[in-house]
Amino acid sequence: MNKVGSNLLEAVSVISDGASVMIGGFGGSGAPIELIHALIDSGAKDLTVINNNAGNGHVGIAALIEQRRVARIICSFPRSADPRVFNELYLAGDIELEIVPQGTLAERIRAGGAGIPAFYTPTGVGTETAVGKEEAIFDGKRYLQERWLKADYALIKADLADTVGNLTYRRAARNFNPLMAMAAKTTIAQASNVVQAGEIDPDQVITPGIFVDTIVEVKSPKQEEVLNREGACYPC
Amino acid sequence: MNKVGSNLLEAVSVISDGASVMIGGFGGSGAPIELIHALIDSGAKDLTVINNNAGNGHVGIAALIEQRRVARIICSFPRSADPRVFNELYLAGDIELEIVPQGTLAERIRAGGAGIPAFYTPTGVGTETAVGKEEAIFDGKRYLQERWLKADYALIKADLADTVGNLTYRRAARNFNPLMAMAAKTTIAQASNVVQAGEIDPDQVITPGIFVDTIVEVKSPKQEEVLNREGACYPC
Amino acid sequence: MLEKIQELKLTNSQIAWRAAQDLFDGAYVNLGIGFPEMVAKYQPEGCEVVFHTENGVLGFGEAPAPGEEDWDIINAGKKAITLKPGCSIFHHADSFSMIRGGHLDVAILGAYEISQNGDLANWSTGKGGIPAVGGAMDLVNGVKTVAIVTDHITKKGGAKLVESCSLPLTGVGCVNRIYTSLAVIDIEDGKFVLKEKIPNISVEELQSLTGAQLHLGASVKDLVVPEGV
Amino acid sequence: MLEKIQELKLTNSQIAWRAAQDLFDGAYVNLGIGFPEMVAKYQPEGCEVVFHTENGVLGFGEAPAPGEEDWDIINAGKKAITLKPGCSIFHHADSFSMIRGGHLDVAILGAYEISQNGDLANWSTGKGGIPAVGGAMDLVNGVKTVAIVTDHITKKGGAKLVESCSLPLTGVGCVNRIYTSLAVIDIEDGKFVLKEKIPNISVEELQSLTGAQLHLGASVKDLVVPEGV
Repeated sequence: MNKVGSNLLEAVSVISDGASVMIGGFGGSGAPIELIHALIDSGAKDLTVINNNAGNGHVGIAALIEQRRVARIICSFPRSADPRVFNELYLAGDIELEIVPQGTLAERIRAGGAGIPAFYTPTGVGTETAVGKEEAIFDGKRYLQERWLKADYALIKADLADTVGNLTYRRAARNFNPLMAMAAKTTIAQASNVVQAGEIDPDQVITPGIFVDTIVEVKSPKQEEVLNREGACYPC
Repeated sequence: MNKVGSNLLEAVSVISDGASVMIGGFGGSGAPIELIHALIDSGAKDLTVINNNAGNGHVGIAALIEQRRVARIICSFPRSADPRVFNELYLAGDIELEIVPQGTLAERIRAGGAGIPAFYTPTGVGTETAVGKEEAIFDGKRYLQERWLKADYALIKADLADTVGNLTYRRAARNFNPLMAMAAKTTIAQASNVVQAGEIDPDQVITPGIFVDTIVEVKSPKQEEVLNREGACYPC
Repeated sequence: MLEKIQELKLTNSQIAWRAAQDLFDGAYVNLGIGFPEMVAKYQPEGCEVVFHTENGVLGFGEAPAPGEEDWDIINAGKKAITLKPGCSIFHHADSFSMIRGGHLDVAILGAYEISQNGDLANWSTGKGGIPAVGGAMDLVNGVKTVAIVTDHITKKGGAKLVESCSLPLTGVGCVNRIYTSLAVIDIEDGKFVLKEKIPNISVEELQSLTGAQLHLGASVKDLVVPEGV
Repeated sequence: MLEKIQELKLTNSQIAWRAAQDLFDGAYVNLGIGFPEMVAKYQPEGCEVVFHTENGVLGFGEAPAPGEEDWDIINAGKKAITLKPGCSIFHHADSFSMIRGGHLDVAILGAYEISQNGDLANWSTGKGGIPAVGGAMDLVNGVKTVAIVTDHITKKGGAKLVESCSLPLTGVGCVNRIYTSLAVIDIEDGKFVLKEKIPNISVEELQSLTGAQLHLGASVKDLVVPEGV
């Protein structure tokens, strides 16, 4: 078994129009910029994107939105330092937005990966986000029922990967990445270093290989924050 | 902040009669034998014990049961190589047993730690374990509603601990330990080595210190399997 | 006839061999405690299977040599195992997320009874005693393909493949395929469908040892195990 | 009167200082994006607080020097932070397990409006535009003590402490304590209870700037901030 793919474009070429795609990262930290840019190159459109945010500047998810590939976005916080790309399309009614509280978003994704079709959370009780959701009382306290969230694909950013798909993450770049790897039918990971099976201590694996389908090595991945400070855009 | 306690008996002396106690481990792997034996020494009784199993031989949980300290046990698999201690009390009606499917047990404990009062699982649908549980249908499939599981105390076994309570585990000794650390009001951990804060790489922490109240160093912890092969018992 | 069956029937090793032939390269597989563990010995040439154990290990290998055991590294049956390159360790909630979330390809389990609609009874003899379920109920409801390895009949000659189970269920409609000591039988649309049988037994004989109607697959192949297994 | 208030009221730094005085050694604390982050600067002597950020870091420290940023290490406001000894990293589901599971001691957040029964509105101005909730709804429903730092009144002089919120809610009955530019007010049994006020304002004046009845605590202390804050 060897899950290492030859290049980014080939890896994402399986993603067809209309697919749902979870994209790891919290802001720029842990965002798989190179995979997102390959997805732009692939031409896939009418995508549903699941991410904590809605992009920043003109690279990564913002670029994907700017290229009009995203029909719908599920996120907790579409505000950013430079959210113009999203805002314009949203206010023009050209992109659909589902706002999910951040912890509920994380837990719904985990539930999708863990085979839990629904769970109860106190988050959102009595707020606009409760509309249409079943409420239940446990031990005298109010809770909302939330459903799992799954996707056709996950694009994630890892630090180390081994050939059988085990992954580690660098610092807070971990965030949504391990959860999304579990919740997608097909998970495509970029990793800064690909090593042989056995080179990652089994105790230190964060995402076991069973959750990963394809790995592409991207030696020195770009950081969204740095690109935006440089005024970068994609494609340019 | 320094969470390092001076000795085992003092650490467990907070556990009062009638308390619920989650005990980490799967069989002997990851079982905090020294903490369990200290709990025997402490004299606490009428305990509810939550563990995957119901003890083996005459040490650890089996010894706690043999000393008649356990009124009730919640577990998935009370069978073992030498389950005589549990079996005799159970068949005599002197210990109460709640059988929970193993994955449901793990998920209920996680839910307890994660503030999820209830969730749905396909596990157990149409079986004896479904009796008294709400059934719901999602996307055409049947699921059972399961409730969170919390406890007053957790006794867990770690490999490394730092002074602020961050923990790592050795190999498959991890099992239920990180989950129980989250789900108890007070978590007491024994660790083979206690190091200074900063000596565990933040990426490699498995249980963040927020889930741990007291740490006791136990340099060369005993393995239940080895003790049982030696015919050990406690107290002897 | 029971005497003939005793002579003809496959041994547990042979049943395990047959079950192993359907594994595929890269499959993530969980083997039940006991008899199903034998399947690991018979992986087909060139087929590298990744074994999962409920207590939190993916990618483990054979048992260590006696005296070499590390009792922190065990399987669901509490037997010592070894870690192979590419192995990973995780906690119980993550382990059962793999199971319940549908990430494992195959679970191979034992059985007391299997009904024609795929109900499985394998955790309780229903006779009192000490109940113990472990991870069985999670496995049968989560893993993509649930296969059973079992003798075709009980020691007393009674049917294990039945119209409906009499023992407490492990799961409802969960079994996909049964490897018995006499046959390979799939469960399709609530029916037992015979796919393979050992050569020296007739369909009629097999039917007489089966507690529910056996339907014939498009072709019923001979179930032949190589010499030496 | 509004002019008098403009002169007397505490600055954001001073409000943050006051909020920080109630932190205790070893407390696990989450600070909201923006103004609440200032609380970190004013931890009392000998009080070591452990800061949590939703994106998966516990035990972080100050911002790095400009040019020293590591953009994999940021807080919920996407600002670069540093890791302190004893820090830990975890994924989002674990991070919100800490929040939702009641493991954090204190959350200090901003507010548009707070009602006397502790309802909080701090995520949406309700005016259209782009809604963005982030982790606020999880924090207010999970953390043991939810405290608010805020100006006592809006820029236009309107009340922020009200009988019932007019803006979309973040949470119901979730606020425990409010540190304003004029006072410290607890929410007890559905009432605003005045605990402290700045010296040069009368209870009557404070009441006139508050949109719901102010009840007096057993003693109303003077809220005095040290020079230089």
